[in-house]
Amino acid sequence: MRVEEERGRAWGLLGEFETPDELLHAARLARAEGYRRMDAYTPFPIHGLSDAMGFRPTKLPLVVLAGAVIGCVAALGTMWFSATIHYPINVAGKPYASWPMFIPITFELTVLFAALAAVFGMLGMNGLPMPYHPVFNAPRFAFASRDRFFLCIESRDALFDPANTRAFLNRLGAREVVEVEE
Amino acid sequence: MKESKVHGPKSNVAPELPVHPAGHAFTPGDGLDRRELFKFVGASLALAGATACTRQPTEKIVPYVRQPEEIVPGKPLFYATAMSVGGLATGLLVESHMGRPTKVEGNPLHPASLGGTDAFAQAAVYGLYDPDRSQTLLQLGEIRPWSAFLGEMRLVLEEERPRRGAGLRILTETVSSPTLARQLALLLAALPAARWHQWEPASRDNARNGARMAFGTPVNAIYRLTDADVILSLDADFLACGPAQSRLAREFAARRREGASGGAMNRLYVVESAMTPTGARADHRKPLKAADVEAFARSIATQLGVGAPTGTAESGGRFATDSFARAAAADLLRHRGRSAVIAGDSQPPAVHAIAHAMNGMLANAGRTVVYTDPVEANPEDQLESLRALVADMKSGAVSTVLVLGGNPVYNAPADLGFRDAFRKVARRVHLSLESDETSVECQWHVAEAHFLESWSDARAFDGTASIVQPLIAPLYGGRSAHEVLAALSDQPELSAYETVRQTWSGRLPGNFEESWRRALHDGLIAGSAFPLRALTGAALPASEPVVSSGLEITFRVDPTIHDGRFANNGWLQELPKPVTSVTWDNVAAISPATAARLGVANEDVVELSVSGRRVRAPVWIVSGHPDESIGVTLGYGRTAAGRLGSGAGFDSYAIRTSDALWRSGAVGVRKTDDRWRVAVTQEHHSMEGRHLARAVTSDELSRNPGVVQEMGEAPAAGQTLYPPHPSHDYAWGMAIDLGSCVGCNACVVACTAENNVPIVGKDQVLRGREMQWLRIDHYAEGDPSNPRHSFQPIPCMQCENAPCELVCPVGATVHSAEGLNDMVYNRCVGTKYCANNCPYKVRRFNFFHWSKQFRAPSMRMLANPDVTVRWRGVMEKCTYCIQRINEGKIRAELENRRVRDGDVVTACQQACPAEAIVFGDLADPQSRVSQRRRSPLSYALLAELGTRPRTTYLAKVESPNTHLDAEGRA
Amino acid sequence: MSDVAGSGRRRGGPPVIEPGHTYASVTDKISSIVLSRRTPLFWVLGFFVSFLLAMGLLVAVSYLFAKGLGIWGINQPVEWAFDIINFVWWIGIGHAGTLISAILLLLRQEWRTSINRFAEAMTLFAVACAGLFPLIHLGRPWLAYWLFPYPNTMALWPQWRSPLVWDVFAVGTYATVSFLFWFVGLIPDLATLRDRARRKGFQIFYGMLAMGWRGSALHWHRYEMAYLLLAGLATPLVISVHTVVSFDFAVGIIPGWHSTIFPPYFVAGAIYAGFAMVLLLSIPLRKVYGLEDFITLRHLQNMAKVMLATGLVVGYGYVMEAFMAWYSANPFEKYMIVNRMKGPYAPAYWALMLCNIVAPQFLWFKRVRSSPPALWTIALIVSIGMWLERFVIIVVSLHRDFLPSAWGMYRPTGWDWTTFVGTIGLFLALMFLFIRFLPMISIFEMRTLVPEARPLGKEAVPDDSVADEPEPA
Amino acid sequence: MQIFHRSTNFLSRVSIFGAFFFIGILLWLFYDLEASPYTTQQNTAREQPVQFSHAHHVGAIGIDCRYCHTSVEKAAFAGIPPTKTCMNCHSQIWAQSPYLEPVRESFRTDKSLEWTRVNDLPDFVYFDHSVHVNKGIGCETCHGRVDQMPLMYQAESLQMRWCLDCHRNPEKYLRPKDQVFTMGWTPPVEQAVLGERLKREYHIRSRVVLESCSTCHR
Repeated sequence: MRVEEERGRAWGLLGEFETPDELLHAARLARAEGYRRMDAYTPFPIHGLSDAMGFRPTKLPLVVLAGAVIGCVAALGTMWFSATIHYPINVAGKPYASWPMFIPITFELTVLFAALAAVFGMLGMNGLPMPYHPVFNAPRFAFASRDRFFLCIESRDALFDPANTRAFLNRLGAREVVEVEE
Repeated sequence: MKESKVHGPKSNVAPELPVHPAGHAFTPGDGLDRRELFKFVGASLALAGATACTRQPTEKIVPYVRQPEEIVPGKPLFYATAMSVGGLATGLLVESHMGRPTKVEGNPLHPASLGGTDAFAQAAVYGLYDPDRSQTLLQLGEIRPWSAFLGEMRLVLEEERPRRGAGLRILTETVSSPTLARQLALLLAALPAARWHQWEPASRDNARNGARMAFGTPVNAIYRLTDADVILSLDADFLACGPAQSRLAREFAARRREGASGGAMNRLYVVESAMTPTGARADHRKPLKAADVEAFARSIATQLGVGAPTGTAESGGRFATDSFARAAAADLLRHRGRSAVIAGDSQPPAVHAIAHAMNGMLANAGRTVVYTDPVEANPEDQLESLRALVADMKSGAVSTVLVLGGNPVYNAPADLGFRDAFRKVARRVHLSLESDETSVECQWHVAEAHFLESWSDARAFDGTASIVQPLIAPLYGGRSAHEVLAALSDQPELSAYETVRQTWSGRLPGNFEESWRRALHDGLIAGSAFPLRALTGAALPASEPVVSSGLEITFRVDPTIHDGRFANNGWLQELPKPVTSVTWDNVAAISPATAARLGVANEDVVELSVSGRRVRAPVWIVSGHPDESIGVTLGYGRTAAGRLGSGAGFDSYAIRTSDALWRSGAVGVRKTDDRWRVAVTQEHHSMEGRHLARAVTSDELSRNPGVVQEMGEAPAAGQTLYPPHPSHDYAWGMAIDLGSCVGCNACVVACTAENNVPIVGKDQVLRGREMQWLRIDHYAEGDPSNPRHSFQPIPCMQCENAPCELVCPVGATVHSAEGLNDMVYNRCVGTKYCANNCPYKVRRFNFFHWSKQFRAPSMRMLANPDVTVRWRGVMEKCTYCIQRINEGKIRAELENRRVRDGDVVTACQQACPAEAIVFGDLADPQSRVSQRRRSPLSYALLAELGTRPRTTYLAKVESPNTHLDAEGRA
Repeated sequence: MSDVAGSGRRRGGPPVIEPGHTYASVTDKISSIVLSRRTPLFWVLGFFVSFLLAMGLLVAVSYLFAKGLGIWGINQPVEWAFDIINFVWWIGIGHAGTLISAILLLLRQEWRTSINRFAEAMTLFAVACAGLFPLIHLGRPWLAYWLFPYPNTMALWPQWRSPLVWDVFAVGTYATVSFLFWFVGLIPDLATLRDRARRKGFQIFYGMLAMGWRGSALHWHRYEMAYLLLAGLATPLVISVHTVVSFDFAVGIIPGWHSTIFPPYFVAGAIYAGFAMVLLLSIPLRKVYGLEDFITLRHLQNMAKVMLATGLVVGYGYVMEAFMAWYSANPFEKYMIVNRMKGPYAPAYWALMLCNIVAPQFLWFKRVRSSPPALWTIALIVSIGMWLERFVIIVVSLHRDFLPSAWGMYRPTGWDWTTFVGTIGLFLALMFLFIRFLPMISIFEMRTLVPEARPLGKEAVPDDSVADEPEPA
Repeated sequence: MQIFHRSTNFLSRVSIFGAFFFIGILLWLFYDLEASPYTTQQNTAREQPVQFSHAHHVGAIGIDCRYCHTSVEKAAFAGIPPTKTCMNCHSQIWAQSPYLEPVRESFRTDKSLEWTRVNDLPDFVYFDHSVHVNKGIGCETCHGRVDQMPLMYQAESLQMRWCLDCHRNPEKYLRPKDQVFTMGWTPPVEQAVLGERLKREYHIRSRVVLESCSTCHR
């Protein structure tokens, strides 16, 4: 397919491992070696991998909090404005601002906005949707969603050198190391 | 009776298809309209549809060419006229919008109305616009011009003149109209051998013959209940039936209110052969077979010491020891000159005579009971009159018969063979509003002009004459009896208007034109009431007391469709009958005990047979109905009444014979396995020990003024978490006096007429979807054989803390600044949540597009332009007649003043003959409603719920005789 | 960090996954149901039947819109009946999914893994069915949008104090969040299917849905946080939804509605009904698709226990209703309960007691808990019972309230039944489509249950310098 | 294997945002349509049987509104003049004008002229001219500069929020009763001041009353 024409400079080197432990091990060493621009691809989230890759705690919770606050304020604001300022109407002899009866909707909208923030925040931060990505070019990459574990050191990395990096990955015990085309 | 159809889950598979003919007209079951379907599906799927809906369709304005100066477009006018039922008139004021009558009110000046009306009068406009009214002059089914009819009449005259009219017969209903009487007299003078007969199935023959018995002359008795402390009714339903019912109800209620507020309360004893509103209002009631009433009356007479009964020594024996009789007699004696004994029209002449005798003996005559000459133009015995006619027709002596109104083929006694005799007549002419059972037997059918379409005149119960003036030109070119008779005179073209004016030309005092205009304006001719006649010493008739053994059947006029003349009136057909709340049907009423003995239950079909004649009727168990007695009402089972009337109920005339017009002891009952669904609007008549319709005795009240409040727990005014909303300018409220309400239903029809309330048909009533905004609840407490009854009109309570408002998601029902619980139809999306949450269940939902019925060309004219016609899928309810409130407010605004007490009168209040309903401004401490609220009897329904209703009630106060227990038995 | 990669804790009883499975075997077995295996006859027939029923629903609703609510059996005083009964019933059923996924996730119940996916799907479809009723029960459904606040030429707003408006927001939020939760869970599995699919069409179909998921460690890193937060948000939401639904009645003043116990006992009832429905579906499914070693007896037993527990709570609710009616000394409340027990609808009440209180008692016995047929039967009985409960609460309370003069009876019509059965058809049809085209068990989470997924002892991580978070390309 | 082309990354994101954007636009369009003269039929002259010009009769000749709309002070309906009213003048003036033939014909044949309603409220709204006119709301306020309308058109939207605007703060529109029928009237003093004064003088009801549903809906 199209990949053939687009033989350009490599995106990175992809090492394939068989077990999570091998991958964890490899990740730690690669990081210790000084590699920064790298990523791992696994069929399921692996406990400890984030630490091994040295990821910072994500900022997603803040996004969700923001969503929650917006939802809460929007809900209360709308109800309070419409029921007391814009068109105050005597309903069943209740006060115009019957705040206890405003609680359910306020709560629901808070949750709604927070949830939307969580999902779209996650997708946004992950840059999804991204149907095309270089790693898909790797022939055996399909196994990343089955039972294989990959570590990719990208060519952007300062220390990246096609030959050395390949050798390094092999040393880490990668079953196979392939070059990923851009 | 047609094959009965039982509703149940299985027959509900296609519920929108009407089962009862009454269903046809209005449940939109008439096939599924494809366009309609797409419209709704489309609109519901694409909300854009709703957006487009808000574009106003183009409307036309059609101004007058030459505008009559009395008409201000948009302002209704009121005209006085009168309506006759059974020949006697009630004065009315009719509201007219741009020339079309829409609403009937009572005429305060008229003695029979005093401002109140009965249900019939309220429903008159429906009769006027009834799309099933006959609309043409027919000869053998062919449409003919009026001139053709005139020609025919000329022929008649030519035939009859030589033989001085020997072949001519005229059959009318009871006639009190001076003009009609004059015309007939002229005709008979011209053709002395011709005969004028009268027949009315609910005629007052008994009363007239009773008077003859007592005084030798058929006088007319008038009761003055204002002065009566004790009233004994001998099977008389005087409060809810008869030519003076509105007046009597008002006088009776006035005395009840007087008594409730410390004054002298009147006491009502009722012995009756059926469960009537009057009986329900009795302080002491005794269910008695019709046959026993005479014996009972005699025993009381004896105890009163009325003339030594001639002949039978043991007369009154059977009830000599009856405590009720003793107590009543004693009470009557204690109130000589301040009591009244009233006999019912269905009771034989003897009972009337006895009543006259008692009244004479008690010196009531001249005080609470006064006598005048008969009001009827010709007070003959109508049964004999009809007999004679039938005999003549059989003998072939009759060649032409003119039936002016009435429906003899349908309602003549079954044994006379009227139909066959009638067919023997060569030329048969019928004048009637609808093409009915008699019309189809005639070669000539003349479409009659409704009383709101034609000039005439009539007399009230006391002789007071009124001019009947039309409010609208005949919709279908109908003719009045006057014009038909004119056709037989030497001035065939003389209009009804001229005929009536001729009648009065000589007889009005002063300048004719002036007093004529005055008469039209006032709705009555001043001083035309008959002079009183001083009569005493009524003879107690000798008579063989009927031995009442075994089952009896009693006939009486139907409370909503009378003798059948209103059978096609939707408002009256759907009007729940007092006590039973049955609609669209008549039933065979029996007591619980008798039902148990016969092994029948509600809705079981029984076959009633009287001397070989049979009819199939549904059983309805009525607690308080006398044992061993079957009560049926007249007027149903019609075959040619129109879409609504035909096929409703069973024809009790089929077993009504001339020797037993009102009761028969020779009745057989056979249970069949058929069932007939009866549509009632109230299924449960027990209060379940809840203090809903409160009643106390005058003693209880005097012992403890707070007794009424103590029955329930009303939260104190301040007992709330929320600060109350101030009510601005006005605080509308209503107070209903249960002590005054006689359950006559006038208010219900008035509300229906005023507020464009649709009717839904029997099938939908069966499903519990009746639409009346105002209902009269009936409760029966205690011993089922003779319980204690109460009526309770239930409009919207207009709660200050309305549960319905709280739950409406779109704010379609919210509070107005004046404390009204507004219902905004155009905002309603139809969740029905409000109706669920209404503790009084006064909300009504448009399950189908019922207002389609107002699309019929004539029905469109019926609608009140000041009230929105509701459409499918929205909730509606009593609005306190918001249109009247706004009208009153705007009038006040224009005059820069506040609304005065009495400026705004709700439709129910205006119609109520008993003045039970008072509406007004609670913010004004002087208003009548405020005063009623301060009464110790005032209470709010379900006050413990904290809804703070604006509609409150005054508990009913009863004045039982301490010698008898509350149930009236001993 | 969540426990999706399951901590090694194991409980007694059967395992949550039968031994001998590897990442590959798990992956292939589940994805093959969608991709390679040929559609079983059971599916074809089942889908056909339920589709027909769903069409019945379409007819019923179109006719309703054309004619008006009169085609139903509702009347005065019973203005709500099948419409709201079904609404509450479906919403209740719709609770199991999110509950299993969210609450059990937070409680680290790893046995949830193999059932949460289709439980969530079930939730979505149940909520869809439920959402239909508030719309069609309107007299003028084309104006339903008036329940939302939006700038309009009438200068009007919804009436915020009405529980029906709360419903709109509660159910709307619940539907949205449940969908997001379900879809987010699906993304990695969609990627799996994308990579397994052979036909181009399927590749593109799943590829688009997978949005280019490639299992990057960094993505997993944020993904797990998002999933965890969603779970945290969904948990109170689940509780709130049926609480709000119960307000529809608790806010009313009708005896039998106006009761403070409603929220908790509605929620319990919802979980009760939800788990019943999960059992009802999972037992046949595991048989037909031979998934016994993923949905093991352990799962069935746990669900049975949850049902038993919630069943008892619900039972307590019934008892308390009766007790409070007596204790309140309020004549209307008293009559309400008497009318339920002795009134014209008494059979419904006693049937309800039988279904919801007696039937679950059998779950005390381990033998019953570990017999799929028995469980299935009980689940069925409970589902019926929960429908009856709503019938009793709505119809039986409404038909006799304060004024005896206004009392009446309610009889459902053919259209009521068509609509109800139609929604069941719609629900099943959607369910069938789901199990045919999407993985009914979460593949990537199952992988974590495979023994070798458990990392050996944690060596100290060289935590010297934390690098900047790398930018995703 | 690679399934999608590079460009799909861009496309997918654009399409997602596009979808949200599109829906937003759509809703906004609906809203705008409902408020637009297309729906309200504002500012569009109607087809009438006679080319009657208010500009001429009111503006040029200066006939008082009440000469034709007789019931405006007495009733809810302002009143459309009967043909007779037209003929009062036009039996002499322009007695032969072909434009007026429909009028003369109506007068001859006693068949009414059929005018097309211009200011038409929904049937569930009950507007009463008399009370507005008597409380100092000028014809112009709702009907616009009729004296400048050769052909009659609806000057305002007549939508509920428009009614409410005045019912909420009438002082913005009140004028002395003697100026009610004046066209192009301008307040001698600050309208706010004048309005407040007239509001007291004419006992204009409080906002809550004027805002209550049953004030206009029955």
